[in-house]
Amino acid sequence: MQNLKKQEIITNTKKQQIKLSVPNEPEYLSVVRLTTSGIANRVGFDLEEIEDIKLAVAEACTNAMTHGKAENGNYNIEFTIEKESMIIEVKDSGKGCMVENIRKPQERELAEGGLGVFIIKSLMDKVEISSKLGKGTTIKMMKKIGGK
Amino acid sequence: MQNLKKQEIITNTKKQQIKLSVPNEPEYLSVVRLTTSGIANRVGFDLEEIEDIKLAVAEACTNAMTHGKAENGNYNIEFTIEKESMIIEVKDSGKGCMVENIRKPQERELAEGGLGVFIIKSLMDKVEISSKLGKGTTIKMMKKIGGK
Amino acid sequence: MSLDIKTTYIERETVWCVELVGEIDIYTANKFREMFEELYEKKRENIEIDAKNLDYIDSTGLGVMIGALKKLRKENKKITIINVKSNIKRVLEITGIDKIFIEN
Amino acid sequence: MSLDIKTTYIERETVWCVELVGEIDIYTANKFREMFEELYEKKRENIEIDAKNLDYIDSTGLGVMIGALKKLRKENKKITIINVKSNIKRVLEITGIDKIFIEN
Ligand SMILES: Nc1ncnc2c1ncn2[C@@H]1O[C@H](COP(=O)(O)OP(=O)(O)O)[C@@H](O)[C@H]1O
Ligand SMILES: Nc1ncnc2c1ncn2[C@@H]1O[C@H](COP(=O)(O)OP(=O)(O)O)[C@@H](O)[C@H]1O
Repeated sequence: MQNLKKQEIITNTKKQQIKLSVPNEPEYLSVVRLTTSGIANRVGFDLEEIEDIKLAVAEACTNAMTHGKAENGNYNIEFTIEKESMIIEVKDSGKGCMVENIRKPQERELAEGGLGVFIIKSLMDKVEISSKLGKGTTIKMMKKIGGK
Repeated sequence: MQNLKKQEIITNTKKQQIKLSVPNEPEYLSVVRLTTSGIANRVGFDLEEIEDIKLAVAEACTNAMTHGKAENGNYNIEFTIEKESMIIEVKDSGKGCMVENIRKPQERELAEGGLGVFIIKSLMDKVEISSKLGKGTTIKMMKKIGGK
Repeated sequence: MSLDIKTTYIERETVWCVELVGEIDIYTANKFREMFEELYEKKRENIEIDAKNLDYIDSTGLGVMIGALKKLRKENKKITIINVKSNIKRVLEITGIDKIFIEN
Repeated sequence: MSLDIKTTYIERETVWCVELVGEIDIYTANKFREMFEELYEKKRENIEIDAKNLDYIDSTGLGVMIGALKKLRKENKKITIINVKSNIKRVLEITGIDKIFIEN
């Protein structure tokens, strides 16, 4: 017990990472959502925030599967838990895209696509997309802990 | 849709892997259980089998944390989904052990420890432990799909 | 972690009632799309979606709904959603889609 | 994903009633162990664990219970568990621990 207490103190000062590698198959997206909810809950987000994070991560994973389509058949999600925020990176090694061409959806247009990135940006506190044509895409998003 | 159907057929013939890397901290064990349940459910195990797999994986992870204590602070879980079985490997890069010294617990002894490996072996269809002193331990376990 | 759909045509009100149970994502979206196609073939009428037991929808699911609405609008029909849970309401509001599907 | 414990001493039956809600694993086992230590300090009496709302226990939790029982046995007291869920019953049976904690 003495030992555990000590460990807990160390824990709180260093950042922790959970990594998940998932096949490029729609059927496993529910597993990603479950894992994401579990981590967000553990970190201390409230129910509404957990829903937000879950949806944002799922949108990024859907893009990794549909646009990225990595050759090796898996994409990666990294959760980094810091003192005041959680950072999530969804990485594929797929075909990439021109980030500057991603546009905000136009309300009047009734577009069937183009909502994913917009939803991610709306739900998270900070979002960065980096992509290299032919090399893959990383969507990095941050949510503040106790940010309300 | 045509495309998706095609993809599904390919999917069923190749094996799929989900990998999870988790900090050596007790607080994240519930995340591992949640992920494990989600995968087992997706693969088609029934409720009782899901409970078995969840407990077996958690026991192996507890060992990785308490006995393994990997330096880099994370241990790894790999789920391999094959046509007729799921294989789960829990790997740490910790201090290792002499596998031949792991004994079945003696019922009359009321021992506080030594139950973990016994539980894993009771719940799974096949279990292999490999370990190298100073290099770490891997517990590999298999459960048949529709094995009842 | 799956999607169940129950559809009923209500003769008196000339409306399709669609009850959704579960989650709509890229895995279950095909089933959702096929349901709209089926109703469209059978009877091109207004559709009312009861989302009482819908726990989750993402942009893939919203895309399917928008696609279905576009086709129906050409026939002067509409799609409405009722009994929306708070997390789903939030997505609808963020994307501005609530104005299209939720009646006041 | 957590553990709540409610303890009540029943004077008339000279027994501790312990209600467990949640999960016992390596993360929550300390709380479980401390509860036994506290009861032991207060009154060395029989303990009855109500597991109606206990969803999960692993070998770490079982180890804590066995440790507590060993101490109490020296005082001629015992620990029993009631209302055990099927998944937990299974673990108790596999390990033979049911014979120690579950009364027939
Ligand atoms: N992982 C990715 N790989 C390649 N391109 C991507 C990726 N994620 C997003 N994009 C690009 O950004 C665009 C907008 O994505 P999004 O807002 O999710 O809408 P949609 O997926 O419906 O097109 C996509 O059409 C695609 O060109
Ligand atoms: N990941 C591991 N690293 C090192 N040793 C291990 C590991 N897993 C199991 N062992 C060894 O096997 C023994 C039996 O493990 P177990 O049955 O889980 O009981 P306990 O953890 O209570 O000792 C441990 O005491 C330890 O010596």
